[in-house]
Amino acid sequence: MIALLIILPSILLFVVIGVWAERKISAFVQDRYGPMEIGYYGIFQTIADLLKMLQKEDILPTKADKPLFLIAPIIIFTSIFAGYAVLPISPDIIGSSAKVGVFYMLTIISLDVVGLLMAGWGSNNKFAIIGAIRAVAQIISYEIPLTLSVLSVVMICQTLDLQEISYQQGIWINWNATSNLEANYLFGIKALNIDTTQIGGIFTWNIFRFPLLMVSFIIFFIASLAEANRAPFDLPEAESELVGGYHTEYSGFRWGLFMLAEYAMMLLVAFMGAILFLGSWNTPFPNIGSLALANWTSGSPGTFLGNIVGFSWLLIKTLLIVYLQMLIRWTYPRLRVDQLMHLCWKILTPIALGIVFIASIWRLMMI
Amino acid sequence: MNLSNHTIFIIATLNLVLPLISFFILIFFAKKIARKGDWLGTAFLGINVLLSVILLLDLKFSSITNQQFLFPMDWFSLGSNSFRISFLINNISILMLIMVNTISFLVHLYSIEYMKGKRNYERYFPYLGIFTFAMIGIVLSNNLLLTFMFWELVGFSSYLLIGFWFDKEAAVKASKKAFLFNRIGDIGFLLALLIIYINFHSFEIEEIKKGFSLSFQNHALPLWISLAGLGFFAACVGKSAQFPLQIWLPDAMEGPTPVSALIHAATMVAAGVYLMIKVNFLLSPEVKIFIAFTGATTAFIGAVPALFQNDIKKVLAYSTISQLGYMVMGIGFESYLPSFFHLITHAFFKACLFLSVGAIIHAMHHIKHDLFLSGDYYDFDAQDMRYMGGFYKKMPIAFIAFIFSSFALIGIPLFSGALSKEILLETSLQWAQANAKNGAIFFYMIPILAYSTLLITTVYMFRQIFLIFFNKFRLAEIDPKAENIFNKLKENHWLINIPLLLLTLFSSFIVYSYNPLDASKGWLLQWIGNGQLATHFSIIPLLLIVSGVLIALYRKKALLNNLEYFKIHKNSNTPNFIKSIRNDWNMDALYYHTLVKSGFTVSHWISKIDSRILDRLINFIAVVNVIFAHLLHWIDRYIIDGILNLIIRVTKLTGYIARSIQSGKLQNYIVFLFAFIALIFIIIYYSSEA
Amino acid sequence: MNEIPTTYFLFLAAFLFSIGLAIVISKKNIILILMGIELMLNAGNINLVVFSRSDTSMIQGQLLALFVLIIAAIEASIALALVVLIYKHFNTLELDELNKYKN
Amino acid sequence: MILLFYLFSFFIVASSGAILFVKNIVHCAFLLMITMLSISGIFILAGADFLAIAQIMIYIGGILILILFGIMLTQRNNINQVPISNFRTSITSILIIGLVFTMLITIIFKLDSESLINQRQELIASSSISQIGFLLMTQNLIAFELIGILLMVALMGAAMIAAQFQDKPIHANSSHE
Repeated sequence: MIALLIILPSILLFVVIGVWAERKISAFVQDRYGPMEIGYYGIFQTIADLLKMLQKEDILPTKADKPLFLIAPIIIFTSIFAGYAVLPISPDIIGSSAKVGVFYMLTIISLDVVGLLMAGWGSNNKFAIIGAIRAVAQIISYEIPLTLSVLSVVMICQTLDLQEISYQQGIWINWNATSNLEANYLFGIKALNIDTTQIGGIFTWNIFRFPLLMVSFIIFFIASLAEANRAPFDLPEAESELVGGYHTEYSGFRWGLFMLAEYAMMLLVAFMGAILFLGSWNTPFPNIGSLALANWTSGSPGTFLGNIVGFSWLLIKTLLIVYLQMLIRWTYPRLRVDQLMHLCWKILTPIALGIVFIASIWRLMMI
Repeated sequence: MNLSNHTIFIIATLNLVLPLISFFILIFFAKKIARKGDWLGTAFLGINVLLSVILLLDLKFSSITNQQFLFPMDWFSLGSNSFRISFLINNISILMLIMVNTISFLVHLYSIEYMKGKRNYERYFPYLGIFTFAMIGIVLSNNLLLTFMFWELVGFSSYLLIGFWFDKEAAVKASKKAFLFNRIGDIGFLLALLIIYINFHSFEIEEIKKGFSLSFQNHALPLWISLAGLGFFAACVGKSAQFPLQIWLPDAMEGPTPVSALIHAATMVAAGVYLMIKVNFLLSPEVKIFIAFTGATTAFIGAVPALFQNDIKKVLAYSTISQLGYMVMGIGFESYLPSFFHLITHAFFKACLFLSVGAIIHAMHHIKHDLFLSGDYYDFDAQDMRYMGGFYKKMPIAFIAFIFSSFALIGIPLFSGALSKEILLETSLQWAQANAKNGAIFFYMIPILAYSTLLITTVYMFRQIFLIFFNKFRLAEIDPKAENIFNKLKENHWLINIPLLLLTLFSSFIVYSYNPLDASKGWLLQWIGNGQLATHFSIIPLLLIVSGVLIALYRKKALLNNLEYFKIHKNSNTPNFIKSIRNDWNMDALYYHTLVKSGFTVSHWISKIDSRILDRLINFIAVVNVIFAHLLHWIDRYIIDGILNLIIRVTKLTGYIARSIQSGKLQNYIVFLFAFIALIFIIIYYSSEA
Repeated sequence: MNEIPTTYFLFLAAFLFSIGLAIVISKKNIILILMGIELMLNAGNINLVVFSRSDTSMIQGQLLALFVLIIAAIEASIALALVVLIYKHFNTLELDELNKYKN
Repeated sequence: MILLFYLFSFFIVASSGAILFVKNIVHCAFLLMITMLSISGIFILAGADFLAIAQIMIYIGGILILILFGIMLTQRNNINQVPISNFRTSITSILIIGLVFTMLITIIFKLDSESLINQRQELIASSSISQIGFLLMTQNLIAFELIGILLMVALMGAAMIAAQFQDKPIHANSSHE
């Protein structure tokens, strides 16, 4: 319940700030100012836009399939928001500590697909349906490398529970354990005999436990861009071709929901990337001898400080990823459909498969 | 010159196969080959002659006397019995081989000219090829079954060649007659084969001989074996034209003259004698006596009609019968070697006779042809001696050949026939003396018949010589235009003359013996018989010949006068008995009246019995059947059909119901599926409940 | 934690199965029939999962249900590819219409 | 717990029942989604959490999307015109379904309730996922491999069929028929 209370507002806040950040970043990339008028450096511009949007008329096209048209944005936002349920935002705060957390997260994205199809079909508009079909094709295709890259993490961690994955990547690895204590080694190789269990920090992040996960993270990042329909994979809503894609016919609050869902999706995949690869809520600083940076920069779980610090670390990592997403959006050109598929099936998927394979062998060296 | 066994076998096989190859090539491709392939067949036979000469030389000059080669091979297997065949090459078969090949080759050569431009020319040479193949097969085979097969093949090819001009009715009839008469003898052969196989479990002559000598060394031959010998003799009677089956041979003269020379004088008819020589060990004394009598009778009976023949070839045909009679008679005396010797000499001089006669006929045909061209068509028989005469000036080579070979036939010393015939006659006398010791005078019948045949032979041969070669050309008396044509007549082509001259050479004594009066010291008899025959030249035959010549000279005018009647009356006042003798003792009519007519009568009666009794019985049965069938029909229609219809209707109904279920609609099937599941459930549920 | 009785699940599955069967039998559109089949499979799956609770050592029921799920996916992929092909050929997916092309 | 069960059951009954009567085939597909989601909820209640997620993943992420694609590719001419089944088929289907349902209910009532006691309560409290993974990799390895091969073959086959469909120029439209 705490998680819900934290996450829902923070998503809304994130959207407000995210849109502003996006505009600012695009301005930065394009060497201009961006919104400057409202608030300090135009920081309230989004709120003004939001107010304007909420006042807009909720247009329902005559030939539209009414129930589908109306329900679609809700389903999309709900499904993505449901993804936050298994997200550990701090050592103690998590919506549902389901054992199948990662799996659940990946599954939720499929629900999003259904919502997109409903929106596209329900609009009874050819741009909408083409956009929807493109989106679905893209999302389903990129689910493969995404899942595979996540799978390689799961291979290393041997669990689907996101909170457990989080614990494994830091000094609190044995916090909840009563017996059979686990240990981390440098690069996960036991044979090196460098125990990093108490060193923590960046050395116990997944990308350090199994360095190939760096590649896997890049794959995950690219695939997550496609999943979120972000540039350079924003073909479903390519303005020059499809007007607005599946949300062409939407306006007002429902269009806002789409926007919300999109940013929520960005945030969700960024969270996932941070949790799975970048040490979750763990501090990046290691304990170096008496210089116990890790202990100093992270409170112990169960304490208020621990939760605050953990959440902060996670948020920083996540927002960095989001920043990267935005930067890419404004710097990279859009892909063609065939390039999109080529990238997915012929580059990402084989590499991800290979990493899964190697991860399964790597795991054997860890025990 | 000692060839290895293997080489000899190959040469023998080549000898056998080459004519067959020539047959196959020519029968299929003759029309496509230049000159219709005559040169091919001739060339093959030429190779054959060379090969057989090589064999002869090899055997003749080998260090071992009486060498013989047996080439056994497996033919096929029936169960555990593997059937073997073999070739035998010894001095007798090699001589036969030489004889067959040489004559066949010469006939081929001769036929190239003689048959030129005749219709069906392309078929003539393959026929000769298959005949030669079959004949060589008989010669080489040492297996009785194989011999029988070749024997039949010889009969078949003879049938083809006699009926060569199949558009002539007489030729067709003659070929059929020859074929059927041969069959009568062949039945004997077949029965003999069965008896042999039952007794000895083999057809191999060598094995039979072995078994024979084991079983019957010092015992009298059992009846069965005698019968087998008799069966073989029956085959010989058919093939070698012995009394009473000889009558096919004169008719066989319907074939082309070279064919007559090859088959019906020299080779095929000799096959019977050759067979008898091969299986002589199977003949019991009684059978031998029977054979001797048959042979003598045939010799005489064959000779007499020759006296009265006008057809130039028929005289020779009867003489052939007569000479074959001599040979068979020799078999009866157990003097196989003289018989064989006579077979060889006879083959050559008879071939020579026929070929020279063929030359005359060829010339006569020319005359006929030219007469036709000069616009005066006159249909006469080109083979009738009464139209001939005076040919000695026009065709000296044919004349010389004919004279030499006819002298050989008569048995005048210095010619080949004298050598062989002399021994046979002498032996007949000795044999009669030996057998007549117990007072059986009738054994003297045989020498009497043999010697009188010699006399008759002399007469008819001289008659023929007179008629053909001397006097004037009588056709000119009927048609003066023929005179001119006759005067322009030239010597025949060299292809005809060379075989004639060669055969003339073979008709002289020199080839067979250096002593013109006694052949027993000659190389041939020495070689094949080790010179065991001690014969001496006797004066009786010579006297008979001289008297025969005198009779012929005395009767010359009478013989020629015959023609005057012919000119006007055409045979009208010939005495009846002479007519009948001329027609081969009217044996055709005899057979017709006895066998054919009685056969007809019997069949007539049988047909009467058939129509009167059997037919009525059958009709009655049929009527009963019909009544029964009507009954059955009623049952069928109303009871069985009714049941069937009921079944059909029921099936139809069921099918209709079933079809409505089988709608092809998946959903219906699912409905039925679940309906039945529910049904089964209900049944189980309530049955378990109760 | 009050336990839900097994029979409740079974009733639910029976109902779901019947609905699926009803769809399969009565609908005329191939895709709808496919949906019906999926419902029937799901009914079976519910039973498998529920009976798996009574399995002391193994969870064979769940494994079997997993396999059923995968088989359903296979079936659906093939079937829908065929459906598209059928539509291309006959321009309809109505069973009654398709029945005309039977011969 | 029991309330959740009633909730999911209600969703299942309502949505699947609605499929029977709704005439818009696309709506049917979305109703199916609700049914599937509810079934996955039922799975969770039955202690099969992995299976529940797999249910969503496969049925909604896979099959339902396929069905929707199928519908979209084939229903462009007559979007809302699903023909109503005729009277006879309705009657027979109602009869049959009633029969089958009665049968199933009868069987369920006949069941020995003693044998259906949940014997895995302590296990259900935790997740079944590790056990499933263990069993898949040991006892059911061959089945697992085989189904993997089967899946791949089927997907290839489906791709082949679809490729066939693409290769053909579209001419089957009404003009020929």
